[in-house]
Amino acid sequence: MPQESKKELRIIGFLCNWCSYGGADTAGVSRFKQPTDLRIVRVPCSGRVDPLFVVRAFLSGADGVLVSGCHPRDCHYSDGNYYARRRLEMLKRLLPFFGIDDRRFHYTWVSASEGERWQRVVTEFTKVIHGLGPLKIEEGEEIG
Amino acid sequence: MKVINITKEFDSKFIEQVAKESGENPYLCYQCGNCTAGCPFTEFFDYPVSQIMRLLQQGQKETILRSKAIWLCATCETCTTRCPCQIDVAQIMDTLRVIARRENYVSEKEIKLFFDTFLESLKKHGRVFELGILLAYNLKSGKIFTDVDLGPKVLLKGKIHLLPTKIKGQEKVESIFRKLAERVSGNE
Amino acid sequence: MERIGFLKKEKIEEYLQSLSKKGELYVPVDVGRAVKFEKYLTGSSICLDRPPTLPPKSVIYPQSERLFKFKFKKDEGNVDLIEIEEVEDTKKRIIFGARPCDSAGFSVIDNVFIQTDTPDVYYERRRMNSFIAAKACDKPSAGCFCIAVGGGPFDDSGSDALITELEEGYLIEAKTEKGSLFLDWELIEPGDDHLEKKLKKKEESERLLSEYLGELKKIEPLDPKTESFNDENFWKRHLSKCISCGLCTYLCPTCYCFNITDEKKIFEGERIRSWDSCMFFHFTLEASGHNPRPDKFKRFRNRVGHKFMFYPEKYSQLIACCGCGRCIRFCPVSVDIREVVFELQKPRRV
Amino acid sequence: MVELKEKISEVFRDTNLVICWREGFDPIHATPHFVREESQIEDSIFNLFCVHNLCVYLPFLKEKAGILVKGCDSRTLIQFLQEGLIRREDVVIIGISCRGIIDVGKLMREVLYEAVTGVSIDGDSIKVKTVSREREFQLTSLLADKCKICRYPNPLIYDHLIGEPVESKVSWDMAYEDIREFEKKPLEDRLSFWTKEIGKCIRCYACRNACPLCICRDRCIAETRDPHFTSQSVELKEKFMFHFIHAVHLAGRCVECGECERACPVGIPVKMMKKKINLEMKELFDYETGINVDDKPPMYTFKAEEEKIKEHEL
Amino acid sequence: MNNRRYAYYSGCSLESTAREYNESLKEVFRLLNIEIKEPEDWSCCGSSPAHTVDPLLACALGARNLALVEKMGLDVVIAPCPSCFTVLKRAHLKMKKDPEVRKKVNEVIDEPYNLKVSPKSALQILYEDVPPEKISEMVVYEIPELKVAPYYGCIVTRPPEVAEFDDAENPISMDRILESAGIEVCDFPFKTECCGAAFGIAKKEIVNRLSYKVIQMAKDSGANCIAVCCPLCQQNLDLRQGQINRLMGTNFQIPVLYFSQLLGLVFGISPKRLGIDKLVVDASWITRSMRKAEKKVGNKEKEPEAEEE
Amino acid sequence: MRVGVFICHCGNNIAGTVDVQKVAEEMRKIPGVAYSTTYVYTCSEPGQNEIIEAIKKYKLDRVVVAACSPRMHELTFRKAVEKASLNRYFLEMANIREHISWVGDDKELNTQKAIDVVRMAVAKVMNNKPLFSSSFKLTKRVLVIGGGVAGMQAALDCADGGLDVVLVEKSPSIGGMMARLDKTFPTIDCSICILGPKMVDVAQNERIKLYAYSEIEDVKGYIGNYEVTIRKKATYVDWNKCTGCGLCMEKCPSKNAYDYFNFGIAPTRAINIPFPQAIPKKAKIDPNYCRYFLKGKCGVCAKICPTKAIDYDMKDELVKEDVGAIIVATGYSLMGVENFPEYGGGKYKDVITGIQYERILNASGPTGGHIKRPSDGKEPETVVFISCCGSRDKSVGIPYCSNFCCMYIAKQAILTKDHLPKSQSYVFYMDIRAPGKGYDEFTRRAQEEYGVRYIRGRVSKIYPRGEKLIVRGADTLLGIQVEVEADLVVLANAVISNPDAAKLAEKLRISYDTFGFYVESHPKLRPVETNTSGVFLAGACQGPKDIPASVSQGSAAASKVLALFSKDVLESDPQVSYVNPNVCVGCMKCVKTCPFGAIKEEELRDGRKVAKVIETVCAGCGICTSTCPCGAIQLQHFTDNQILAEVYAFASGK
Repeated sequence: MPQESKKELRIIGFLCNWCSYGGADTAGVSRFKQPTDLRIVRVPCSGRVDPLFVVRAFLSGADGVLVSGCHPRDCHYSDGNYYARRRLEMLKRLLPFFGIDDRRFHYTWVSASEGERWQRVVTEFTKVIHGLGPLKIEEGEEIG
Repeated sequence: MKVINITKEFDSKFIEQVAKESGENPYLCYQCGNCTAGCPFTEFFDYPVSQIMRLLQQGQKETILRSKAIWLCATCETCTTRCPCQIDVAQIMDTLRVIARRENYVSEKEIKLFFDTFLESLKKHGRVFELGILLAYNLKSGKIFTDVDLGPKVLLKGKIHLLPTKIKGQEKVESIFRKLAERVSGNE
Repeated sequence: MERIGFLKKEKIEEYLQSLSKKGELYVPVDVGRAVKFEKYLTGSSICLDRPPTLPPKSVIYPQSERLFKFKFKKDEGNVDLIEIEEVEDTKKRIIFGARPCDSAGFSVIDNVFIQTDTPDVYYERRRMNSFIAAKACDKPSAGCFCIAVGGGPFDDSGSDALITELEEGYLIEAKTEKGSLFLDWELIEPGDDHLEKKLKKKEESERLLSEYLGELKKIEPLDPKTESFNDENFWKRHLSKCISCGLCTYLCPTCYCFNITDEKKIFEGERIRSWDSCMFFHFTLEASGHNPRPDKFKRFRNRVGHKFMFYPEKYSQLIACCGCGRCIRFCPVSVDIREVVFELQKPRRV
Repeated sequence: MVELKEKISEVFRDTNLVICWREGFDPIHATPHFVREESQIEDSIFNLFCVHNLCVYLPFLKEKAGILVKGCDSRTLIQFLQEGLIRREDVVIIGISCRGIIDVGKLMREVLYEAVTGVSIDGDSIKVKTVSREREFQLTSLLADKCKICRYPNPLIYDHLIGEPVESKVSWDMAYEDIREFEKKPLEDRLSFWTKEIGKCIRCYACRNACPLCICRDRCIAETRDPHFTSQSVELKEKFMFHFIHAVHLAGRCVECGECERACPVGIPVKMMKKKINLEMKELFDYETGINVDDKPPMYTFKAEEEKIKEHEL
Repeated sequence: MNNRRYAYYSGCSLESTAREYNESLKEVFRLLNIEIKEPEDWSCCGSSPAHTVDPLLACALGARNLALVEKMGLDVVIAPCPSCFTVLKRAHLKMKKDPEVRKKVNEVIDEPYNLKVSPKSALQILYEDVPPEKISEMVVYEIPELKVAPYYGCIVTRPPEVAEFDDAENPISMDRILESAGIEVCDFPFKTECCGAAFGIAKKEIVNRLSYKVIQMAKDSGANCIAVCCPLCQQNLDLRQGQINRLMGTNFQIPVLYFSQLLGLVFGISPKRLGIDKLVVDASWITRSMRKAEKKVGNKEKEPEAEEE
Repeated sequence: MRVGVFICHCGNNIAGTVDVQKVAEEMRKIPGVAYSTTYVYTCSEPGQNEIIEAIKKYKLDRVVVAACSPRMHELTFRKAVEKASLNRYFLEMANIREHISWVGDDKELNTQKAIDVVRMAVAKVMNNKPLFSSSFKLTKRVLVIGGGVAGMQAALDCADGGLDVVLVEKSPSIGGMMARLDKTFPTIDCSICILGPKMVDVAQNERIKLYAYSEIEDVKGYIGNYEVTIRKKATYVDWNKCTGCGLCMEKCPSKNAYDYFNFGIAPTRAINIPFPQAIPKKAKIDPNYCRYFLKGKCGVCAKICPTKAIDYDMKDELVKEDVGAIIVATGYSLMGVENFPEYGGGKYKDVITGIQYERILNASGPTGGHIKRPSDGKEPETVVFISCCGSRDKSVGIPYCSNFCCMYIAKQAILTKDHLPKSQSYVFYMDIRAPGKGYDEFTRRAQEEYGVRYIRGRVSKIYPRGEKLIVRGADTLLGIQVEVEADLVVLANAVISNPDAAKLAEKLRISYDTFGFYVESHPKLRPVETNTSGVFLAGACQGPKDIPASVSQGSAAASKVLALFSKDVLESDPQVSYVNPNVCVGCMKCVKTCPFGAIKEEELRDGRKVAKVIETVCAGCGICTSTCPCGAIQLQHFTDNQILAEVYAFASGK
């Protein structure tokens, strides 16, 4: 995974405990090399990911946000990812309306056994974010 | 029987090429033999279809492209329909034929000749002139008497035109041939 | 010490440019669907023909300001330390084009933040370094009632200078020592000749306003014994429609309530002071979860009480309202504070 | 007007509370009117200045009430019923077929905020008398933007109906043309547009409190520290956060009554964000808010197979 | 779906060796009120030779004709010849699936094709768009002696991803159509076995051996006639039946008719117009054994009764 | 707050590519971090002791362990901090091995990443609250769904362990698939001879309450406290009166009813007892064939029944049972023969499935154990077996192996030879899968001793020629097409899940895979548990399985239940949602979205309606928390502020 420069961008990932966090573990156990930009937050279920976490991450300085859960039908809690899918899809379509490139936000499904897929997701997503560069939401003239 | 060094004589590029051009993944084949079992042409083949697939997995380009089987396939789709791995086997055979033609491996000259004659006619008239094809084929193949027994039957029944129909759009058809030829020479 | 000058209309641009060199100059600018005080930039089009949507309060008393920054450190012995970095704002600010009511609003806040034993340094520093030139009002706007609370369209309290827009230019009168900042320019001509026109204008303006107000002409501080004030039904009757947003307080030139929060990050943080509104539930929410003013009626009563009863009680009968009318003009459901106070003052129905 | 008052009286006898309008502090401002006594009925009005969506008062109102709704407002009631925020038996609905209302903000700007002392409407024109002069406008030029693209001029749910049905020729596409136009702008322009607009926000929360669907009201997470989604600082990012909270919480719920935008003192086009989401809700789930009581708000349900949500490739 | 208009791509064979297919089909369509219109200036689809040379060529030859249909403003094109049908359908699907192919093909053909046409076989139209009752209503003759082996050939229903019609292994559309027309159909296991296709000229022996199997199976299944829907099948089974007899030492005399010819006969169209006389294996006994059909009154109400023990 | 941070080297696993000293140093700078150190193997006993000692020595009140995945050792360290008298939820782990040291080569970048990730864990732990589990009572009864061999085994083991068992069987008799088999491989034991006694045990066991011909209607509740509604389907025969004499079946005039037990290989009567050894041995009317139901008259059975047990007006009945655990043993189905048109499935009577052949071989089957082909009753001379019919066939959507076909084909081929010594069997196969004990020897015996001819290749088509069926296939080892003239063809058709598997799974709230098989908690380590606590799996409902595997699982599931019930109270996981009633606005959106029905509406004293979580039902997914607009309902240990703390900590690293 050659990285063009050591300059990292800020990428945060919300991973469900049962599938994707496990998938990332599997990737680790299998030593599937990945770029280092991503920082992972463990949540019980992708359904726990409030779209506002994603927004907050962007507004706090993230250049990319990744959410990953169990594949549809495989949710540990049976329905969590179904809700996540709707809400995150809504957000993905809303972000560009505000001028935030929707490629900066990616949500996907990775199962606990899909170490290779996790590697691919991280590598590709990091590549996308590096392609887009840092996210700038700049203050206008401040009063007072 | 010849011993094949499956390490050295493994043409992985060929496999990739076939996979790319056919859009099919040859590695999906697990050699159940259903294609061979159903193929109406197996008895005429030098290698049954399943073995062509196996040869392909083993990267045996020469053997495949020299085989008669790839020319004798009539694209009847039995193999494709029955493949449990959902491989479009007929498509792979087609691709192999295209590659063989491109790389000048032709083990069944008559079949190639017939195809060429057919397309020549199509290019010339825009539609196919069957009598012309038959005559031209017979001339070129040297088998002057192919199907002469049938000729009178057809002619008497008035089922075949004595003269070609040429359509207005013939040049347009010809231009398709030309543009595609240019693509190839233009190394597209 | 009163000085009078005159500025020709065509010179205004040049004038503002020179003024902006003396300090941070704030002028009312039309930002599309609202008029707002913004930092003057060359080419900014100043908007004096209608009252600003937002008062210039935020120039001196910002909506949120950093009081200080703090940094977490550790000493040798791994003991947590906090390092504080004070903020000292000594910038000179000039406000041009406030309305008389806006300037009067500062006087209300001054009482609380400056005229006290423990002045608020942040406000005081800013206020002392600010220069305010108010533009007198020709005509009343929707909801205006300054004269009812002791102000007027040409009132100069709280302003350093008063500007009257005349046909050919602006008459500028310095009202304080600081006011001379607005006159000490070559562009300014002597203005005494225009005084008469100004007085006529003033008369006309006051007439229009009092006509507009009709019987609402005078509002007195509320008597602490006002009966309706403690009558829940009174508030229900008049305020059922209130939606309890903070628009009235945030647009008010005299509201000064604030909240202080520490925004902490891992290694550093800041203490910020930001406007708060008595209309908000969280304003009085106690840590226990109890809230003495849980509903909008109690909150609105507090707002009226504060402006017309508690504040006058404390500050020699001065009403904490400058009558700018913004809370009426922009209230999404047209709550009319004048009407409420007026009703309170009426003898109680039996 | 007679019909209006008759209907209100009729409903009042049943409910003891009718929420309607009366004239406000000047002729161009109507104000919500809670009729709790027979005598108050006389003050009730309906005119071009009855802009408010009175439904905002309904959820958590602890008493049975009659309410007046225009076509657009009526969608709010359907949305409430969908979400179980009111009970149908607790409201008596007087629906009003509406030809549009006036954008009072626009009118005030036209007359430079001068105090208005009288208005008279004659056909398509309106005469506005201010303290210093009189001006005449074409009604259409003062019509609220939302009325120009109104698809539901007639109430969708009611117990009593006032007025003749009004026909709307507005199609879905016409109603959302503004959003599609805006989306044609490059990404950077969109960001700078919102930077400027949201930059104006003073976080007075008038948009939120005027919104009938913002049911958290006092408990809004834009003000809390637990959860601490946003601070009270006026930094742009915090303002953005508030508007995201507002928009995201209304996803699939906003009925586009436009109260948020009308309430905003600094003129932020708050409704645009919600319209954008509604557009997506239609596209993704073929769902339109406040139309059918039996629908489910799409963010609170799901399908195992979503026809329209495709997996995203990287 | 009645009286709707379809584009009709007859293809080269139907202009010559299979003209009786063309003529009989048009007659049947006319009687069933199916309006068809031929695209002007259509060209050959390239058949199998094209795709063995260059897949793009095959696609382009098909797409050119689809573009012509598109220009006519029609959304369905009937391709009676299975070979033409397959080429057109494959061209359509390929271009739909792969934008790259679409771009390349549209570059070489004169008018771009925008994916608005669905190619269908004649069988599909008669099976899906014509209610069976309507076929039954048209019947005026019955042929009691006739027992038909319905022979579909290899590609009209295969592979299923391309044909998107009927069952790939055991198709029933032709069976049902013929049955609705009162024609007895036998249980024929070789419905989709290959007859040798286009190798007729180049590899005569192969074709003769494969076709022999098909005819033999028809005979074994009790059929005295074979119904086909493909010019190549017809040619291989009919024209070459003599060759087969010589090669295999058999004595087949089984007429091979297009299913449309059979429909035409029971619909009362003159055998001449249906080109029965153009068949190589004599089929005159069929016309001879035709007799006026008894109109079954109210046969719609008569549901086959549940089997009683 | 005094946080202790412990960075693990994991030998060289972490320390090799992460500068652990630097990470520890950086953590030391964080306010609130009172202690930060590294250790070679933190999970080892001395490593854990190190933590315990440090907690005491430095008066730590929160602990962060930066090591491997919390999925690996969270519990280990929770227990360790608990030993030092800290609440176990005051521990957070930062995963710097699987997510960092093992996936990145650049030490500098890895170290930076580790610093960020540990800082995020520190931020979170500072927001952690102590959580305590509460305990609840349980009903020590178990429900077993499915009376096949796995279910029976589970039921009997539970009963032996002293539990009361409710056994629900869908069909009129228990016994399942095994009851239909003739012999079992590789021992050629008589299937019903070994199963029969077990069935009788079930019937006679006083602790087992059997509901035959019944289905699960609804499941409510949670581990320890399930309330199950069972639908007893109408049999139209009063089973209290029916003695199973079989007179009705003899006299029933409707003789063409579909025989479910025999997979339709021969017809049965509209009123029937499925097979002689049925338990319960009671008659049942199939209203789809009964003349009384179809035509309104007949009544022969009612007239003839000596105990007057026939009741044409019988209706389905719903009964409720309280149980504390559920064992699902619903077994499997088989792909129908009509799915193989190229083999003439459904068209040619002599093309049958393996289970149908089993019934033909079986002495209690319709042919009395004589091999007669269905079309004309003749004894076949040539029998062809085709393996993998549908299995391992992606084109029909079944990529998996059906597990036991290879074996039963060999068995049936051997039995065929036993029955008809003159016969010849052929087996078309792709691979022979015989990994069990004595299995491979068995398939070899079929070939070596019984002369079964195995052909490596698939069959492409079957068509009739005269009375014979021509089976055309390939011998891929020779690379040729082959044909067999067969009298009978037996298809080893694919094992599929039950058609109603998904419906039941949804009632039980357990997961199922794309093929409808139930998903276990962990394929290796928790093979009979599901993700819903208190629900266990046994047998082929989890995937194709042979008898020994099903029986083992039945016993395994029973032992899980017995272990569960060995406690008198259960502890609930405190990582559940909690509603702050002061904040809740009562919109009840959480109630609507909770997948577990764990939230209900509650009225407070002041009349306000708010949501309330039923702790024992809540599974801790947090959907409610992300649904709640005002943040009133918070999933403990994953509250908004805990997650936001991580986001803010992430943001503060530059």
